[in-house]
Amino acid sequence: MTRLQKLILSRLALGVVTLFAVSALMFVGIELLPGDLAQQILGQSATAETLAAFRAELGLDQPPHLRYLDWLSGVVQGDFGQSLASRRDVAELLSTRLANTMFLAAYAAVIAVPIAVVLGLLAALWRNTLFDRSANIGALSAISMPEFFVAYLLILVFSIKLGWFPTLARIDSVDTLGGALHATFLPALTLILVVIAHMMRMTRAAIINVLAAPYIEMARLKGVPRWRVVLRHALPNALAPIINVIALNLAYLIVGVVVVEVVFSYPGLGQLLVDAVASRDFPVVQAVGLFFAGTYILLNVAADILSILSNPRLRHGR
Amino acid sequence: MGNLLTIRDLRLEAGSKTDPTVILEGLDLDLDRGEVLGLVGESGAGKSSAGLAAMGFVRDGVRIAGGRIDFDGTDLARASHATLRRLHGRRIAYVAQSAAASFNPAHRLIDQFAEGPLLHGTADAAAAHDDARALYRQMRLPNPDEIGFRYPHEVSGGQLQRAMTAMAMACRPDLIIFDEPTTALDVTTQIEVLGAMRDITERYGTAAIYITHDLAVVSQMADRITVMRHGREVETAATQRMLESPEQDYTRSLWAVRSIRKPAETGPAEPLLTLDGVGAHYRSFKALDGIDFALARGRTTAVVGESGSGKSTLAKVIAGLMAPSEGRVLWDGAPLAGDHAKRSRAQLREIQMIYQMADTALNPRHTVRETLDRPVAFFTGLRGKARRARVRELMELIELDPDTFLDRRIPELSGGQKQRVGIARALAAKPRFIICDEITSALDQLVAEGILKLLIRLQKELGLTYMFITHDLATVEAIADEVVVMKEGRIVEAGPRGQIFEAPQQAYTRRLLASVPQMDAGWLDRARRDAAEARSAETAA
Amino acid sequence: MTQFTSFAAPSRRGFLAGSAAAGLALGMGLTPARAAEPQKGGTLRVGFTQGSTSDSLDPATYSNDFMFATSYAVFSTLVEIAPDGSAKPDLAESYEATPDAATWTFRLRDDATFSDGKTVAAKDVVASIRHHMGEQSKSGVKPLLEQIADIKADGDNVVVFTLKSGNADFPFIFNDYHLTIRQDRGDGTIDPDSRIGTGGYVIEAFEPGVRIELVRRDDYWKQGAAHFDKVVILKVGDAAARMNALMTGEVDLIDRPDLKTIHMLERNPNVRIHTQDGTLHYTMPMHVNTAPFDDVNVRMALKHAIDREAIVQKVLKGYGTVGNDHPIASSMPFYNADLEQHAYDPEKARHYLGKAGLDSLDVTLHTADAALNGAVDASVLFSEAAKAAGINVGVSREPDDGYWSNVWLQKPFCTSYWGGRPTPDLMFSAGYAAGADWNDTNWQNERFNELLVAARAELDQGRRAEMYGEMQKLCQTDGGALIPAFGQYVSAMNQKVQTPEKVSEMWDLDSQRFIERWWLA
Amino acid sequence: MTLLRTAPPTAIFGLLVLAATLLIGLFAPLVAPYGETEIVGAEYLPWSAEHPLGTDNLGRDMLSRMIFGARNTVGLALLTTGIAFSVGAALGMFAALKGGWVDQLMSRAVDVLMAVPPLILALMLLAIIGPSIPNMVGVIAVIYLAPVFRLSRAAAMNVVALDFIGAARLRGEGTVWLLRREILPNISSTLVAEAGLRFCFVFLFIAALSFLGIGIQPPTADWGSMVKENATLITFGDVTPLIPAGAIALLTVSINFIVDWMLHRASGLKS
Repeated sequence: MTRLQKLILSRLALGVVTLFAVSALMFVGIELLPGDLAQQILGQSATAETLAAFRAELGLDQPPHLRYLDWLSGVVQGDFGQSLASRRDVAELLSTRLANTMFLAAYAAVIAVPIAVVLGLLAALWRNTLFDRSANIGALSAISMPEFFVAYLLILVFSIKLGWFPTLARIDSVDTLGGALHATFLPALTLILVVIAHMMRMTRAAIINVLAAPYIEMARLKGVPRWRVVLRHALPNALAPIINVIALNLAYLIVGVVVVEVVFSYPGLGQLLVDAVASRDFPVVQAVGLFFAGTYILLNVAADILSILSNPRLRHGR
Repeated sequence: MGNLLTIRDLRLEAGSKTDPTVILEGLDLDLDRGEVLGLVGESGAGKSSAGLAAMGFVRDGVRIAGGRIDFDGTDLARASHATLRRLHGRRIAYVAQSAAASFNPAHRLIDQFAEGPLLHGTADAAAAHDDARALYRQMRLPNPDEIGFRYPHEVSGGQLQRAMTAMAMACRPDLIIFDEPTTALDVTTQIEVLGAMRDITERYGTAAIYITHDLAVVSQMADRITVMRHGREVETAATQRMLESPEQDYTRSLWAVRSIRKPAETGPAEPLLTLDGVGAHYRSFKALDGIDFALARGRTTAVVGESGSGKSTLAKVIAGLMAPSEGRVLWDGAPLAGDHAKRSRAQLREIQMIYQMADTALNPRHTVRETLDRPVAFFTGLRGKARRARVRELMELIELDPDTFLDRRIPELSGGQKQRVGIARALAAKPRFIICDEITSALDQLVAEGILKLLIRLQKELGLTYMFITHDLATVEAIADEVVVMKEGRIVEAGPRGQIFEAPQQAYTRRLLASVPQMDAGWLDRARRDAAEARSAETAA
Repeated sequence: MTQFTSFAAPSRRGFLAGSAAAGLALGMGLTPARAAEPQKGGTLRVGFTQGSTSDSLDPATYSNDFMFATSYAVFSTLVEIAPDGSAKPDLAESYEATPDAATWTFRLRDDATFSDGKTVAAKDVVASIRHHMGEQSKSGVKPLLEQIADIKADGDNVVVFTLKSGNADFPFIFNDYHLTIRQDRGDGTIDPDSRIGTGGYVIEAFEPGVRIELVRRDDYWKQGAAHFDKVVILKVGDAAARMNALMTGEVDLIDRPDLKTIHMLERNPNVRIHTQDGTLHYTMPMHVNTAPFDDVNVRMALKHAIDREAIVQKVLKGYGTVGNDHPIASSMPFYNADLEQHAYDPEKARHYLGKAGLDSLDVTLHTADAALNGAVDASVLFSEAAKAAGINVGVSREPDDGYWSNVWLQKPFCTSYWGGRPTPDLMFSAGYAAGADWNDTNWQNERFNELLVAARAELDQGRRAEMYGEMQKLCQTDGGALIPAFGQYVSAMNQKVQTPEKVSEMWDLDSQRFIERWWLA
Repeated sequence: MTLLRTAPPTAIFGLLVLAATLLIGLFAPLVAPYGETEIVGAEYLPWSAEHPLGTDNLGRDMLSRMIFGARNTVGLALLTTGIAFSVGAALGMFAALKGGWVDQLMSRAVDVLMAVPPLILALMLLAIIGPSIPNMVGVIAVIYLAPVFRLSRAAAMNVVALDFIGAARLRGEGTVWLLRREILPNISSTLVAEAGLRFCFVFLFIAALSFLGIGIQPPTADWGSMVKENATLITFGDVTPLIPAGAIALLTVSINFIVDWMLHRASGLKS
């Protein structure tokens, strides 16, 4: 297993390097953005004098590289600094949003992943049947509508017509888990509809791909029933691509949900990041950006490791 | 009328119902309990399809269009999936050509062994495991008690093939289909596997259909032989009769393959290419070690060895695809750069290579014309008419009709035609030296023979120098002037063909020679004895 | 003096009488008459368009409705603007000026207390105002306060402001949401993040850019105000989401409904649309010191080449009124109703072009929706209409971000807007006076500037009306600002939410004082 | 033609829809009853003879907008995917061919690019360079470059291992030849399949950008933005926004039918 451990370590190290690159990239990005926090907040009422004063207070008058290094030295000591705008600790600012984002992602994932995989398996099992085709078309139609539009449709049906679920996912206003699940059902459902298609298609493709292998024919010639061929002989060998696409979609559920957050005015990290970018609040942008990048990287590493574990050849390589 | 299996007038079709491609036509087979039937034929003869059909199984897109497959009272041609599932593995088992590909990489050998018995309810897990150990032992697998707990990739090809035979025996079937089970193996391993297979079928009185293109092999295994061609039966006879007095011409032509001989050129010849203490590494693993020998101008030198002997690495080094870690390669007496990128245009032109797998050696997206046109233009700089003429000339050299073939895409060619195009591509450069890397091992014998004859002719006409990389001693015997025997990256023995074949000095060489299947029924037993002795001799030496 | 104070600090009865009259006369209060007597109690849930995670309680940085409303609910100001547009003491009990209107004395109420029980003292006021003045201040109102020469506390509840020059409208300044009163830390400064205020509500929970929850103070010193027990403001950025929330009853009140679909929203029986004329107006400032805008005829040509009606209809969806190229809204004091209305008239435009010695004109209009949602559409409509007058208005779309820093005041011709100013003086001195920070037309009209100074110190209402009237004319005929339309403030609420007959029209939602002034049925 | 005869009904359907869309887009000015931005009547007119799909929020003819939308939407998507794939595939194949540190460097760079959430990346980049259409095309192309790079690199890896590449190298062929003539033809089917989906994602992405206020700017008609412009209507049960949304869905499904078929043929050729 040492080989595996080595691999994990090297991948994580690589991840850290990538993170630095990302943070630098984002910093440069924010520097390039027209206007700075002072201008954004003062808006039309800005005058040269007030701007200067504001910048001085925020330390924006320092040269960029100094600000970056300053920030970086803070981060390596685990201090993400304060929001320039609200003077709150970034860590504290993130914590609640982070929890919300994770909750919604988990909610959607727990439902979407199993459904997608099962549908994929069935589609592969009953390949080219009516079920396969309709599942495929349904999936495609689902991903071919803009997220916010799916959301509006769901709102129309479930809130306005039926009145079953709220249109504002006010997770802050509920205290029980049940309440939370109810309040955030529609955003979760939207996300589920968005991610399911991709995973399902990949699962199907991966399984069908493996079904061409000689050992599948061997299994059938041993008298193994079809469903068992798919589950026991095909699935284990198709895990790697499936795991990877799942990881990709999990990353999306955490990282890419800004639009859904806006529609349901759900206080997640996405809106925080968009706001922070709009107001040029770079410690916040950096922190959220790094978290997103980190999530993406970790999920990918995790996926690789799982795929390796799922494959005996790689698991204990010679 | 066989008392176990009777196939009558079987017809298999593929493709559209309206104009189907016929795979099998009017096939009749009979098999008694405990009898072994050999199915012989070239690729595309339909022998594999016949073997699978004997199980009532057809591959996707293929269908049984007529005839009966009567297995012990049930007509498999019309049996339901459920019925077939009950028979498969339980009473009819299958041993595939490539055990490496046919074992599920995700599960341990013994679990795959036990799957059948558990599904068919012939044994519980514990019993199945014990039985597995027993069969592994009978198949003479090394440490049979634990080998089952390994994953396929942890076991060598020869051992996997035996493990698969054991798996096929798991439910003690009445019939086993062996589909080219030893084709992928080295000759020395082949002997052991063949032996083990024969013993176990005899032991349990299991009937078998043994499918192969290798007559020598089948003559060791089968009681009767059926020769097939283009999905039809050519002739069937008891093994002895089939070997001694085949009736059909086609059968004779098959037998004849082993008869070509190029008159060996002996006597002195100045070296074209010299290897001087050449060694090569894959990371820490030493693939080549202290290789010294010279390739004589205008001669054919065969480099023989089993897989892992380093012969292909040697080819890479000479071609410049891999830089030697020590020693030098001299071309016309002048040192040759290790990396092809550092070699002169002239050197690149003069040293050409022909590859084992014609379908990966030629770009499947190109036409024959594109494939040849480029090197012609690249090396000779010819343009327009002259270039087109040269391309046609090349086609004639390799005996393919330009008008028919020039505009075909590579996938539309047969294996032999592809290999010829590969040769033409090499010739396009007007080379002096051609490396032939296992160029016939993927081809049927008749086709292979054609290629060999072609190469011999070209050598005469163009005064080429060949280096033949191969594991097939029949090929060596056919065309080599000089022979170099390799093992584990070293040269075991080198010399003129005559000397190596008539008076081999080294024990390994002897064993190698002894392993080449012969067409007399007693060969296998002899070979196994000799091999045993030879191995002990090697260990002694 | 008496006459003056009666204007500056009218008695309560006077104010009520006046407002009723105004209500009838001006025919405002488009909303049907409602239960006169406010009721206490209930929770008001509001969905707001604006509000950002970068919001903070520091009064110097308030930049969106979310914080304006919060500020007025949690803190209070010396002066508030009454629904009729006049200034009315709030934390101040009364104020009076010396005849030259250059020295102002504010007397604080003695019953006003902070939410921690302390009474409001003069030093608190001084510290609070100072927070927005001086070198290191980053406050948006800083320019407004530059007229102040000195502030000092006279005893515990008197504050005296000495101005650089007389200003009759000085009290109006203190309505500004920035200028809320905080506690003096003891060192003459305030703690900008402190939640202790003098308003009717205290903060229960505040998550910037998400929500704020306010509960009523039982010990609120002001009578007949702050009726809701609890107020929750949610930031709901997406228009559709806001309207859905209102229809499903998840909120009681939303601002800025989507004008595209408001007609459908209106069909919903338990939804009421509330509109109020405002002081908010689109402007297209031209730099009068840059060619070709340095020629007054070119300016007049452009002023006649724009189809104001079309903009009101298509961009404001009818929720607005045409502008007349001066910034004074009809709801503001001293509005000049006699001015002849500029209208779309290609012929006239050509005529002016001719006077400028041109037969065609090419100008570029820099715009972005940052300058007010719909500015781009307005610009497109403008350039369509102008073609008929042989004027080619090229529309150049600028990035929203940094628009105010990179385009406004920089480009010679762009789109902009002005939010409410309570008095002509504040409006003019902010954007039209020579040397004003935000004189976005670089307009320097001597007569105008004389009048501005004179009118500021003039105490006779009649004379002021004439002066401001003339100034509006000067703006219209000579000024550099093309002002096509005034926007209405539109909000939507369910039937429970009750509004007074007349609301203050300077900003949206009763000038963002709705939390204190509105109630639930 | 023989191709078409072998095509399954789904693929034929897909091809028909795609062809129709392309034609309509191509000849939009001829087909459309009114101009793209022309205001022809009151807002939200119901479906009628002269306005088959009614009018939109500014009183523009819905049908005409749809037709011009086809042109802009498909045009943009084509352009964007075109750039992303030509550049991404070239780089990917190059990395696979060169291997070693070149490959490492490029792959890591792509990792960084992919680690930043696409929408955020787009928001920032567009805020920096301004939300004009060319800029948007560029930005989305850059964002899609990363996955295309990965895909083509992976695919090319398998090809590079094959002997005919070795043969071409031994011949001393230059990089460009190896990429264009030897590798590209062998991974094209994989790329096409990916392109199918990406192509559709482009206008979804644009729609998302419009939603956040930085997509295609009015009055240009494009399906994604049209969904956005009229999206609020759906909450009142008005089907107007379903028209562009439906168009997108139809096109996506069609294109994927074609892609699936192509993949099937490609895999068929291999076996």
